[in-house]
Amino acid sequence: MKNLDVDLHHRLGKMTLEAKFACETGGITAIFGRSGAGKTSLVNMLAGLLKPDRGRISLGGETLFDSAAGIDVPIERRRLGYVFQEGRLFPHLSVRNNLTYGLKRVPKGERRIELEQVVALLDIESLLERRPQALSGGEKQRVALGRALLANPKLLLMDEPLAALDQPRKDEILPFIEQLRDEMALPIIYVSHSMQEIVRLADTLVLMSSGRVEAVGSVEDLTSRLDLRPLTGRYEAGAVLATAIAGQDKAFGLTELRFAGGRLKVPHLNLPLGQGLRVRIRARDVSIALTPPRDTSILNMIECEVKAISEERSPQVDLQLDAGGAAIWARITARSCQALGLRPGLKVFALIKSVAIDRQSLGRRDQAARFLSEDE
Amino acid sequence: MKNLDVDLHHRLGKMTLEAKFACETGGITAIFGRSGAGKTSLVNMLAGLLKPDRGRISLGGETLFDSAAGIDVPIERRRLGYVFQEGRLFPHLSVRNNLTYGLKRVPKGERRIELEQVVALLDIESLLERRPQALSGGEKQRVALGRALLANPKLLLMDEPLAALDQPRKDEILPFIEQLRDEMALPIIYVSHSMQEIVRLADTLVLMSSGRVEAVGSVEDLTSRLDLRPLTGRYEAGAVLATAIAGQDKAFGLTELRFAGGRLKVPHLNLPLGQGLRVRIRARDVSIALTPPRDTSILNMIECEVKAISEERSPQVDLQLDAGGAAIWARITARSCQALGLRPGLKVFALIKSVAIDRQSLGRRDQAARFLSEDE
Amino acid sequence: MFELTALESEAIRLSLRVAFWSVTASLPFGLAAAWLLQRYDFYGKTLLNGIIHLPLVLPPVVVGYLLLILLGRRGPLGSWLYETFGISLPFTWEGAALAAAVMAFPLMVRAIRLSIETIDQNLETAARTLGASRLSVFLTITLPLIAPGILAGCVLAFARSLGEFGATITFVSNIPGETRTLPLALYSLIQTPDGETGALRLAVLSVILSLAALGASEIIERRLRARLID
Amino acid sequence: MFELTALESEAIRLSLRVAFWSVTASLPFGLAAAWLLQRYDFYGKTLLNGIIHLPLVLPPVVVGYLLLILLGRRGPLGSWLYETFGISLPFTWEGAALAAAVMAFPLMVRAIRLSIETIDQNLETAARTLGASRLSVFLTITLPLIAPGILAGCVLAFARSLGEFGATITFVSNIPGETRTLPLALYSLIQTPDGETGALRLAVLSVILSLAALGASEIIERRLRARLID
Amino acid sequence: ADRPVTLFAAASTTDAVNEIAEAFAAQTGGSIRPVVAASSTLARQIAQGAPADLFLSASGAWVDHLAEQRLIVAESQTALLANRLVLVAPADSPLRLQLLPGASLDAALGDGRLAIGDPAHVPAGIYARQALEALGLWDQVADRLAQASNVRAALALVGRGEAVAGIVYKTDAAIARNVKVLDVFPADTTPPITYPLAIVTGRDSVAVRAVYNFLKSDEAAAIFRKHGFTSPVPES
Ligand SMILES: Nc1ncnc2c1ncn2[C@@H]1O[C@H](COP(=O)(O)OP(=O)(O)OP(=O)(O)O)[C@@H](O)[C@H]1O
Ligand SMILES: Nc1ncnc2c1ncn2[C@@H]1O[C@H](COP(=O)(O)OP(=O)(O)OP(=O)(O)O)[C@@H](O)[C@H]1O
Ligand code: MOO
Ligand SMILES: [Mg+2]
Ligand SMILES: [Mg+2]
Repeated sequence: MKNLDVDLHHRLGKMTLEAKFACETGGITAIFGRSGAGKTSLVNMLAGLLKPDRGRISLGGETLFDSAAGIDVPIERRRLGYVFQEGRLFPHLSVRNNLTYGLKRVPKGERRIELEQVVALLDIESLLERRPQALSGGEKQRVALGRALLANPKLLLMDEPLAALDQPRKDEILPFIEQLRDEMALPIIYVSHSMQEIVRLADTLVLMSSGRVEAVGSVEDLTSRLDLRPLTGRYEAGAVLATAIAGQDKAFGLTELRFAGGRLKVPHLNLPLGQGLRVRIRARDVSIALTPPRDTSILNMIECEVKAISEERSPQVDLQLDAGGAAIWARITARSCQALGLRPGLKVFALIKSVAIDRQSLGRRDQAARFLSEDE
Repeated sequence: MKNLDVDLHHRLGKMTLEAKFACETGGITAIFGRSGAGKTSLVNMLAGLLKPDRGRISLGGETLFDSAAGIDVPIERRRLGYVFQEGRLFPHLSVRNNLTYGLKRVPKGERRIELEQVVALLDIESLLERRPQALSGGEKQRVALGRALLANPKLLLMDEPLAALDQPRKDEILPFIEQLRDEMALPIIYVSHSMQEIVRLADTLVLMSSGRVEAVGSVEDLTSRLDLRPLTGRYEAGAVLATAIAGQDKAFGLTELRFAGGRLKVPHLNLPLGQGLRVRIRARDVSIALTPPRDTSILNMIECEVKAISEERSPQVDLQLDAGGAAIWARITARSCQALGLRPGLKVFALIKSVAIDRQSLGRRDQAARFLSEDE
Repeated sequence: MFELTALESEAIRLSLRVAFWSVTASLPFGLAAAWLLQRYDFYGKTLLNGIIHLPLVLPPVVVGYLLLILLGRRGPLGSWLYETFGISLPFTWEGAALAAAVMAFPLMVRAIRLSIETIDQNLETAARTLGASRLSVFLTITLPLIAPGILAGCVLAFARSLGEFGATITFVSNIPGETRTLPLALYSLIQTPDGETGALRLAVLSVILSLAALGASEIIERRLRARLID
Repeated sequence: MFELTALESEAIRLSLRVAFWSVTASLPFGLAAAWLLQRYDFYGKTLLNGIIHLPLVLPPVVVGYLLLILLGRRGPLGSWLYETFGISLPFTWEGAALAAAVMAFPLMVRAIRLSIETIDQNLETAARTLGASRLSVFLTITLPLIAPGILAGCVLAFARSLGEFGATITFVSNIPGETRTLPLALYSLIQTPDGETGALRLAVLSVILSLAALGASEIIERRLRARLID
Repeated sequence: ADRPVTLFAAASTTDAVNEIAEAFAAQTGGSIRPVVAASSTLARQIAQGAPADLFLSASGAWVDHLAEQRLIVAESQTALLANRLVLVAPADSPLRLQLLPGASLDAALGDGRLAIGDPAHVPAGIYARQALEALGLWDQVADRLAQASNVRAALALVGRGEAVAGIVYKTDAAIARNVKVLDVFPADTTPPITYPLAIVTGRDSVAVRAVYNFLKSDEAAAIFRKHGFTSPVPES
């Protein structure tokens, strides 16, 4: 658990990047923001690639940069792995030598990640003897990822590492990143455009907008905040619930989760009882019923109270529901809202399909082994 | 409506790329496949950047390449715009000059796309005087897109053009691409990892896997085919319905669509009555009920017959439903499947939230103006 | 500062003129040769390369002698030039420029070749997808990208031309006001027992000239690079 | 093929030895100078640049004379070298190599500079994030990437060294078996009225040597490039 | 035998000196190592401590320069060879001219040039200027000169027909097949053209003396004569 403390000012053309925040980088810290918000620039400053006009950066008590004190730890001594947005593979080295470039510089005793492991995971065995020029876009990005990992860094910076990868490949690599975080206790700073990825991976979220850090906090908190909606994105709207494993239904491959507002059935999770788990439920996956419907395939019906109804003039309205203290969001049509006569204070049932809570929506808080049985 | 006829053989390292297919490129033709499948290589051959070992390419009756006849039309005379996977902006030119590079080479009379238009759409006004090096990853990609468009090509090749963009930006650019297709009748070949994007945009789908073209057909057909699931992806599973605008509910901002199996209510679409529209309904968004539930926010209940139930040993099962001849897929838990006693032949109701059918799920078949009113 | 004698200022003017035309006239050929050698494989490429590099390996005096044999009034090329165009190169400053150009040519070609080699051909194909012909790509993409290399080649050639001695004196002789460039004047002085002081002055002048040329090129290069990198 | 006379084969051996050592010994300095000039801004940079380019703008004879004055037994540096290490450079083949190195130095530096300029510094920072020190980045990333430029610089310097005449004859004289390289032998022959045939033979030999050197460099370069590009 | 004796010799004596070296070796078993370059270059090198034992210069000025600095053994300095200046033209030239005061050399040149060694430093050029001045022809041709870096280069210019005429040593003209001698400059138009020979200071030894004496021998004189040199008129 490293404390990251940042207070930076830097001019970039007409824009000024101002980042002042502190957070724990125990797990994965996501940096989210629109294109041009300054994410890459911020990460570059952390890595030492871009020298801020003024400010301070400290990580785990060690000062990496301090313009006032004249401190600027050289890039290579920061030991921060970096997966670049554009790959940056060494053109004159084979894939194998690209991969081992950093590894060779790590003393044998300190190596926690080895070549075979990474090669197997990223499925790049067949590429090892090639030159980077003979790789496809996605292959390059996988090699870049492997290269940074093999440098066994103290902290890993990843700038949209999965953007060039296809969904099945992402699905393979995401658990590995989680594994890094959990088994290797490798803190990661993860830049992404995808709220899905962030919810799945991140514990802490840094929201950026036009060069400023607008908010820093847990993923649950920030994604549930209405005022941050313009930044977190409407389409992605949803709430994150803190839950714990409450039971397993081996026969049907279901797992039961307990949370403040009741119980949720989700596809099987290979986790011990009591294990904490973060679940994101997107507003668009939640329907409302006044009475619990019967004979349907919908397994999860949570009794809630309507807390607020968004006022937006739009065919769709967002409801904020309270389920025993936990916040749930539901997005329904304005027509249904009127038809059902919804109003704050009304008791309703939130209908959530089990299958809507899939691997993409699950994140974790604590350390443990891989938790999802492979479902094909 | 141009006919693309391809029959190519080319060695790429240990892999052989074999592509034999013909399709109409009237609208958007998507090339989908995993990383390293050969998508970029295929597009490079179309554009003339990579010379195939042997084979033929013809577009709209014109032979672009024919190894037997010794034909190889030079790149610049193919007039195919190309948005590269890696941008490839000219480092020595300002953004403005990058943008107008192709435009200047188009005779005034043939210009259908102008600078102001593209600048406004891509929101790059403030970048015009910069050098590409001073752009963020997403900004670069937007400029690359604009540059290719401004060359007013006869056909546009796009290699994962949106991968580096954030969701709001994607949401802005997708309608523009549709507009190109519709208003300018610009055929587009679109390489993408994202089935969401493809469903939204594409009419024709070319599925590639390890260097081979495995299937070519309409997006509806290919995404509904069970045998192609390993290629199209399980998570993305769903069916595409051919529908037409049947009515407007101005008060609630809803539009009613007619299809073979009944009617669907979706968020407002600014389209004339009778207009054809493709709607993708993801299996994970469909629930099943034996009797139509009351007092719920779910507006769409379609009566169907269960046609088939997937046999996969998994907590989730996929149902193939028949709604008056149209195929709908539903993904529910195995437990619900048993609890409801589902079996082929049974009449059930498919429950589909209106909000689940959002802009991401809508594609179009015919030409018309922008059809989605901006919802915020 | 010291004042220039008539001889000195004449030699400087002449040297600058010779070096300027040497570079200017050989640049198109240098560019073409570099392009040919870098981008194409053809029969006799090594030979062409060898011929271009000859002036580097042969003593300048020999090159001057070969020029004289080839381009003198009775030489095969020289007599043709004289009869057809009335051009006679020996004993003229144009001949001096030619000698300087020949000597500097391999340097120019090498520098340009090196920069052609390092440009990203993907950018060129990208330009072609935007409708630019090969020529147009060359002019709008390749040329600006190799500009620093061309500049380096020109500076090298300019400096080499400023210093050219052996081939010049052999081909065009040492004619005051016509072909007596700085190095020739300098050489004369150094060959006389008490010429050291005069020679030193000329050497300093040469150094100043070349420093100025280098300085100018650095400034241009910085601008070019600024355009390219920032 | 024609048979070589003793004089010819001696001159060839000597020329090759001189050119080889000229390049080998100056390479580290050339690399350092190119690096310094390309990557750093410092006070007196233009001056250093000017000094490096001096041998290009001064007539070779003048450079040779300056070397003689500086490094001769009575010269300030020469006497120190002799007294401290017992090294005497004038009139030895080592001196010839030095003269050739000095004359070829600006060519080598320019070529290397040009290639340092074109490498993508992002790759270097990427290497540093992987834990490589500046030195290690230089050795593992920069050096291999500029290898073609270094090679070009070496070839240029080698060829220039093979052809060096003016500075050599002035600094180390024309001593048979010790400093009479190919160009000097060629000069001697040209000075004798009937030497043309012999001179021609030597000229052809020079050309063959340089073609061989160029050919070899092309092959190496192609390999290097193959490693870099495919 | 012993270490070879190094003879620094003016480039214009290359052939003769080589032949003498062979003759010396054949006769005495000793060896001469001839080092040829421009006299000026050799002189400067001797001044910087070059390993020269003997210096055969084409120019008295440089030897005097060395003598002033006591770099040669004064007693050993002697005029070894003599030469004459001649006016030459290409072998096929129709030109005829007699070198008399008031001759119209400029008319003979037409629009062509007169090749001479650079009168600033090439000994032959210096003599040529003195001779032309003595004949009152210098002003006619001062702007019509092609000044070469050494006398051989001037000869080549004439031989190749680049220059209409040239002034070179008689020795050069004698061996060049593509030029013809138009006239010999009268002896009194130049100071005596001699090639001084001297022993370098500190190099005097038995072996060096042997070579020194051999160069002055009749046998050497015969060889020199074969190459067109004459013996200097004994100083009176
Ligand atoms: N050298 C520069 N000069 C001027 N502006 C710059 C420079 N470098 C970056 N910028 C600007 O700073 C802003 C932040 O850039 P940055 O690369 O950090 O964005 P980002 O958040 O990583 O975006 P993306 O998601 O598109 O990669 C952008 O608007 C960019 O145009
Ligand atoms: N020059 C080459 N030599 C050998 N193999 C190559 C070469 N170029 C490409 N390949 C291989 O060909 C395959 C197809 O590459 P291509 O770039 O077309 O893939 P892609 O489908 O575009 O992948 P991505 O989605 O990752 O961009 C890849 O496996 C790649 O490794
Ligand atoms: O023989 Mo000389 O010294 O070249 O005139
Ligand atoms: Mg970025
Ligand atoms: Mg690709």
